[in-house]
Amino acid sequence: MIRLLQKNGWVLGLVALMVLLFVMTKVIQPNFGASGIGALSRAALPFAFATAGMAIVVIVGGIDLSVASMMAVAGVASAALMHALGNEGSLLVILAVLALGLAMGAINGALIVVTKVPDIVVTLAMLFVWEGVALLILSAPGGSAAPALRAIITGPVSVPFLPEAITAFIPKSLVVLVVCLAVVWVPLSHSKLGLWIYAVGSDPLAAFRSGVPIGLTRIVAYALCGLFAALGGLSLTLSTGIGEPIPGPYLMASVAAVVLGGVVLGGGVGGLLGPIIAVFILRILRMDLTLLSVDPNVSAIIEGTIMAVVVMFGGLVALRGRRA
Amino acid sequence: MTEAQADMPILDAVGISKSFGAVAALKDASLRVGRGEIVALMGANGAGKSTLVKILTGVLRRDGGEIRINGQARSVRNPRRARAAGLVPVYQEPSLIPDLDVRANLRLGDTPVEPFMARVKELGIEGLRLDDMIGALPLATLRILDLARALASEPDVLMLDEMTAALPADLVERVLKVVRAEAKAGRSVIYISHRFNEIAQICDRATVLRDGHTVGDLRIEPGVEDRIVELMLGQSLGEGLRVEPRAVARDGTPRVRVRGLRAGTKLGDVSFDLHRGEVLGVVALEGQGQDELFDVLAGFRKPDAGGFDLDGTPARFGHPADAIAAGLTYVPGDRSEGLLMARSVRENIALPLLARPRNWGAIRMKDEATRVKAAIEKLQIDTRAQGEVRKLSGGNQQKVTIGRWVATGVDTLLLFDPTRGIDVRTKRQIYGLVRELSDQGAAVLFYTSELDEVLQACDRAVVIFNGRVVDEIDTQTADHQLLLRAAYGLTEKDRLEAAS
Amino acid sequence: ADGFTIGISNTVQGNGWREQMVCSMKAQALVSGAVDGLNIAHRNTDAAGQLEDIRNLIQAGVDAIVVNPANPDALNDAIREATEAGIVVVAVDQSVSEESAFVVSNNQEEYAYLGASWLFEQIGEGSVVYMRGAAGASADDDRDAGFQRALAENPGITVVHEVFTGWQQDQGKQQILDFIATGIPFDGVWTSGIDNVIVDALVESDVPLVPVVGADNAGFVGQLASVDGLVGAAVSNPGSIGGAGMALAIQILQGDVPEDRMVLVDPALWTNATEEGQAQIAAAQNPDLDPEWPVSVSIDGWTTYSMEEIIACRGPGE
Amino acid sequence: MTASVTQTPILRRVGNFLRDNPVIPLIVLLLVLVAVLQYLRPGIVNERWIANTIKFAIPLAMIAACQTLTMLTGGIDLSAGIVATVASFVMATQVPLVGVGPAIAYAMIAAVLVGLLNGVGVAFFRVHPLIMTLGSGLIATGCLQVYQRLVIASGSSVPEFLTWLGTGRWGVVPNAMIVFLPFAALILWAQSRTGFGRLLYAVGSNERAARLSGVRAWQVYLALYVLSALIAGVAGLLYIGMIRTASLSLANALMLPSVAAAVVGGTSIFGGRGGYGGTIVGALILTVLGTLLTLLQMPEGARRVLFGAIILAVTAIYVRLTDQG
Ligand SMILES: Nc1ncnc2c1ncn2[C@@H]1O[C@H](COP(=O)(O)OP(=O)(O)OP(=O)(O)O)[C@@H](O)[C@H]1O
Ligand SMILES: Nc1ncnc2c1ncn2[C@@H]1O[C@H](COP(=O)(O)OP(=O)(O)OP(=O)(O)O)[C@@H](O)[C@H]1O
Ligand SMILES: [Mg+2]
Ligand SMILES: [Mg+2]
Repeated sequence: MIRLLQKNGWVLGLVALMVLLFVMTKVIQPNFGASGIGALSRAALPFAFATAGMAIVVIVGGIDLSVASMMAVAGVASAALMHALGNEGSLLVILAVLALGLAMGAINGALIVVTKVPDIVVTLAMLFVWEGVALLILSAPGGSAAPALRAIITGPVSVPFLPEAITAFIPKSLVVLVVCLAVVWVPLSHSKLGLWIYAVGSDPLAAFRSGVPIGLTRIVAYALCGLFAALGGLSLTLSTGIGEPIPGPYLMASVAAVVLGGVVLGGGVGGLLGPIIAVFILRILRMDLTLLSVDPNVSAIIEGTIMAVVVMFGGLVALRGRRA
Repeated sequence: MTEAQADMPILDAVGISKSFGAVAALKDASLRVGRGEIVALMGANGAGKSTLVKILTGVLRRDGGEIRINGQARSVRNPRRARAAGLVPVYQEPSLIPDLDVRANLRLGDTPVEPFMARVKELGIEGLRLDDMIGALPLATLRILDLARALASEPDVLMLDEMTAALPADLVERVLKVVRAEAKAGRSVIYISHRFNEIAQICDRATVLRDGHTVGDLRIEPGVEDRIVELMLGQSLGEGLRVEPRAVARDGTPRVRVRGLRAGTKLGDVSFDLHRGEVLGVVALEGQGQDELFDVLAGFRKPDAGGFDLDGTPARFGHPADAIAAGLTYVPGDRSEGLLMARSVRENIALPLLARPRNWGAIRMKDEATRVKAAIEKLQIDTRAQGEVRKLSGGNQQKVTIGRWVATGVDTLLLFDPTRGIDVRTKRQIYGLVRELSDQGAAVLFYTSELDEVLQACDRAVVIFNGRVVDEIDTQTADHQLLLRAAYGLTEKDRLEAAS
Repeated sequence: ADGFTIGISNTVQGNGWREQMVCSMKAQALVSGAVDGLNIAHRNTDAAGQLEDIRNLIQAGVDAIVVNPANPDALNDAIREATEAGIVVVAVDQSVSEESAFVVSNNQEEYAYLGASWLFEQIGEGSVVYMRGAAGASADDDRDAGFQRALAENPGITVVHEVFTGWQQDQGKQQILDFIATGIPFDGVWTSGIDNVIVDALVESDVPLVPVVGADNAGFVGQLASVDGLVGAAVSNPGSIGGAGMALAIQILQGDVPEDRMVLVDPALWTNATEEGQAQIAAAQNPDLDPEWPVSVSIDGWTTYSMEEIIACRGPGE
Repeated sequence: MTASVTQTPILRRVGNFLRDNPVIPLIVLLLVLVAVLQYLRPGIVNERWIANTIKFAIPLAMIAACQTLTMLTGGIDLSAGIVATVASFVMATQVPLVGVGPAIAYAMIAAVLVGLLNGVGVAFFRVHPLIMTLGSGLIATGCLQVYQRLVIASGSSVPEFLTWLGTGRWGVVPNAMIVFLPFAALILWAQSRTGFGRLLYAVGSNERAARLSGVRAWQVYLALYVLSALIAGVAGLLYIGMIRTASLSLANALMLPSVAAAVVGGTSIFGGRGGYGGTIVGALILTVLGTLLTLLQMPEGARRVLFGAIILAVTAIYVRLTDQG
């Protein structure tokens, strides 16, 4: 019971923090409104996908250092494919890129299970491999995004019967994010497979004894991480209109958001909601630092300090929990 | 059902063998269980009981032998297959996932919820909610949940590995009742326990393992206990094993005086004295508070009430380092808890010498080598594989945990079940060593889960039952029967009263 | 005062060239007297991160945004959103394809072409080592186009070794040392700005000093003046292009909109092979400057701050 | 499990030998790589190349020492590269202001501050070292950026002796060996023959067992992370002597390779296993691998794929050979 409260407590605390930051934003910039929310959610999109993927592998007890590189592969692959196929091939491109992501993740997972080399080492090596693959696909930024697809994440939604005053505050990119996460995570977390992921992360031995196929579960978790990385890469291509072979800053950002979001490094604890909220918190923070025109160098210090302090606080809570 | 089918054992394991590296846990183990039968699987610590259960339930793969279910040879390759074949275990350690709630744990093994909850009630746990997190529940509850989960899946053969070890007496009664009822309803049960009274209450037969061999198969009837013990140990509980009893002078200030100690839910109120030059045994069933007692004395936890004096001065430890500084050294029963498995014998033995920052500098290698060599010789540690402790046999590993303190010099030794999984010869070496150390003036507190060790290694014993000291035993006059009764809280006084 | 607020967006942090660029923007804003405050988004990120920063600057309600784009095509949406909101957008260093933005750009293709042509003519016939920037970066791609154009015009030249330095000094140095060790002869080195370590490596290895082309970084320009026997050329790639962009932004805000939306600042080449070049190099020397900073701290006709003001690196309101 | 049963005795004996001498297969691998290089580019393996390779491997090996030591306790130090950068930058920019001696002292103080921050977070707040050192690295980067604005006008200078150390060579021996040889000897000696070194293994392989023996783990962690920062600081000074240009990102690029060097060298990321000997060879392997890939005429992408694949293959074989699985 106490644990349950504690777990939800963390997410609730994050939500409160996010609301506080929104209020602060409104105070700093009274004009902040629909377009600001749209900008925010579009900026959060690739971070949120990277974080979702990372959260799943951390829950299963691992870590994936290659997440940003896989995003780059998916980004350039989708840009190159869309360049070749244009608007008509959109659906095909999406399916192909998602399959590519699943395959990359599954390869990571299979290598971990088969070689018995620790996750962190395998994915470190794969970081270089996927980075190289991205460069082999496009040696310089290029390709293009199908306009039809770009429209998916641009602007607010239009819902019949709802006044525009309301729909203006619901950016399409947010809807896309929620739908993608929900389509994968909601069924998963209610399925046997979702349970397996938590069980393996929590206690592999007990999970094995309860009949969980450990190796398979790990591979699936990594494949899902690859899937989300592909979504992240796709969202990069759609928002920039091109594919960039150099991985962006998504690895460290996703690890930070996952930990801030209440997922314990080591596995078994946490969900996707906390990390996604943490992503938004970090993005709003970034925005507020810009709105306040804080010295850019100071803002790096602020971001680092907030990360360290929040995690230290989490460490304290965990320590007290352990003592009790 | 034809006559032949009724006779056919539901489970028949023949000639099972299993080695872990150099350790042969099982050599030639056989076990036969008939329908509706409750079979006790008996054997000394380390005889291979748990290993056999793990093989039968697909957690471990056997090296050799055959498993027949309903007369058909089956490979039980993993837990899922075992479950499908009707073999359902409750392991010695809780096997629920700590970070999931009860409901999720049930779903993991496809356990139906309604029957499970009914079982939980029947077994005496009130107020369990399906959204309780496993990690927040007490150990005894977890054992019951493990059992309820196993029962709810309607197994053909239920395997209970020291199911009752961590349970309070009332829950034990419930468990025994339920198990008996299950057998009546036609299920078979394999029951592992070190408690003879439980065996006598519910079991039909006992299969005895010794050093990985099945050495006997007996019907449970009055007076069979002695025979079982003889089979378990390979010799009768006779003179051969006994170290000569001795009288120890206990005068002056005690080295350790424990006063009204309370810690956690189990250790209620314990007081006793431990003198220099004596080996004081602690007699207790599983879970009577002995873990907490040792934890407090070793500096792992603080007492909730009461305390202890060292040489007449009150002491209080915040860290094991404090205990060590005060001369109290602790040897855990679980070797994996005390050893650096991947490091060498030498590093393990020398570890305490380096703990304090002032010893962080250069190691005097010659000096260290001499000390380590002396400890190795004294304990006769087999050093053929000393590069990594995990390659040593269990007994030799245990010697290393003790040897560590021999190298630093022993003042007061806290031995918690130090002979777990150790062969008979090694055990005797350890008794001899303990005796020798106490002769040199050390005070030794000795808890063992094997009652007869108390007679062989200790000068005196206190009996802890339900978190309290209920009796004190003079090992020169006591016998096995008396210890056994005492351990169950039936003290000498009670017996005399009953007799009169 | 009713001055302007101007936003700055930059995606590479911890690199002397970019630091100089930001300082020149600050200094220009300060000396213009027309700017109240700067709003600087300056961090290591990708094009998507820069989109975020530009949109945040739009939210902050700045009057103009000076941006060093991560990519010519990737930012178009955000730039259009900005100009539609009435914000003046000036891209510096690299151009952007969005028509509503103004561009003050270093001509990267020309940069490579100029240096490479000088090198190839200097050598006449022979082989060169081609040390590129970061694989996958668009500036590197542009420079490659210029290099290849020069190569095509000089059939006597072959590329004996092509490698990416990642614009990192240690990598560049190790790579050239490795190549020297192969014993394969080469007659010149073209570098994409990782230059002084290459000269160091040649000197340390006791091999004949071949002509080296680099950028106008303080360290390399110093070497051109002081290292015996070194023939080389520094191609200017001024970080002060940022100051020029700032000046243009202020000028537009003040109502003076230029006819051309695109200003290309063509690079200059200084070589110590000619007396004229030696004089330019001597004039450009500045031992106080951080060796990673380009020596061309100002751009004639655009920036109006003094050397002290850019080194002070202070913007309005600081 | 089944694999070990089916092994033939000879294989097992070889396996045992390698397990007891885990550096040997690594050295063999290194020699193989060098041979491949010599085959592809005949004549490259000469005195000068060997000296250069060692020269570049030294800073990497020193930063990798930070990883090795922290990994022995089951941690990692992702701030090491940044600390090296901070130390080198502070030193180079302070030299014109306060002179060489004080400048080096300031550099080391800056390094130690980051180490202390890491140590406190890991020892007392039990923050996962990965996160703690990541956060402290971010903070240090920010501080460095603020700092550089204060000193931009004073220029920078790399002391003569550091340049001599970083760039000179004596035959196949680079001058940096004067620092590295004693350093490596010290670490190799300390890891097995000092109390502190032994405690790193002890805490990493079983913290509870170490506690039981009277070890206060926080003391070990605190000292370890400060030591790691000191090593990184020294590596930074040596490195700037080699590159001769102060930069805000000088040694950051050594971060991932340093982790790779420790891992390739056989140190377990879970703690309690490995040692610095393997790491030194690992750093050499990575350096030679870098050369090999640089000199291979192939697309940059293919180089990186090969780099990652080789690291993974080496580690996988190594885990098999030494039976860590
Ligand atoms: N004792 C153990 N403790 C923890 N994990 C184990 C143990 N034994 C095996 N495992 C791991 O559990 C996973 C599954 O084991 P196993 O190979 O028995 O199942 P499986 O191959 O999926 O079963 P099947 O092929 O019959 O469907 C493997 O990754 C294996 O390494
Ligand atoms: N994973 C393992 N690796 C190495 N040895 C093992 C392993 N598991 C068990 N053993 C050894 O096998 C032997 C049998 O162990 P097992 O757990 O079956 O004994 P047991 O009869 O259940 O004893 P207890 O009464 O203490 O529970 C012991 O010597 C033990 O040390
Ligand atoms: Mg037992
Ligand atoms: Mg057992």
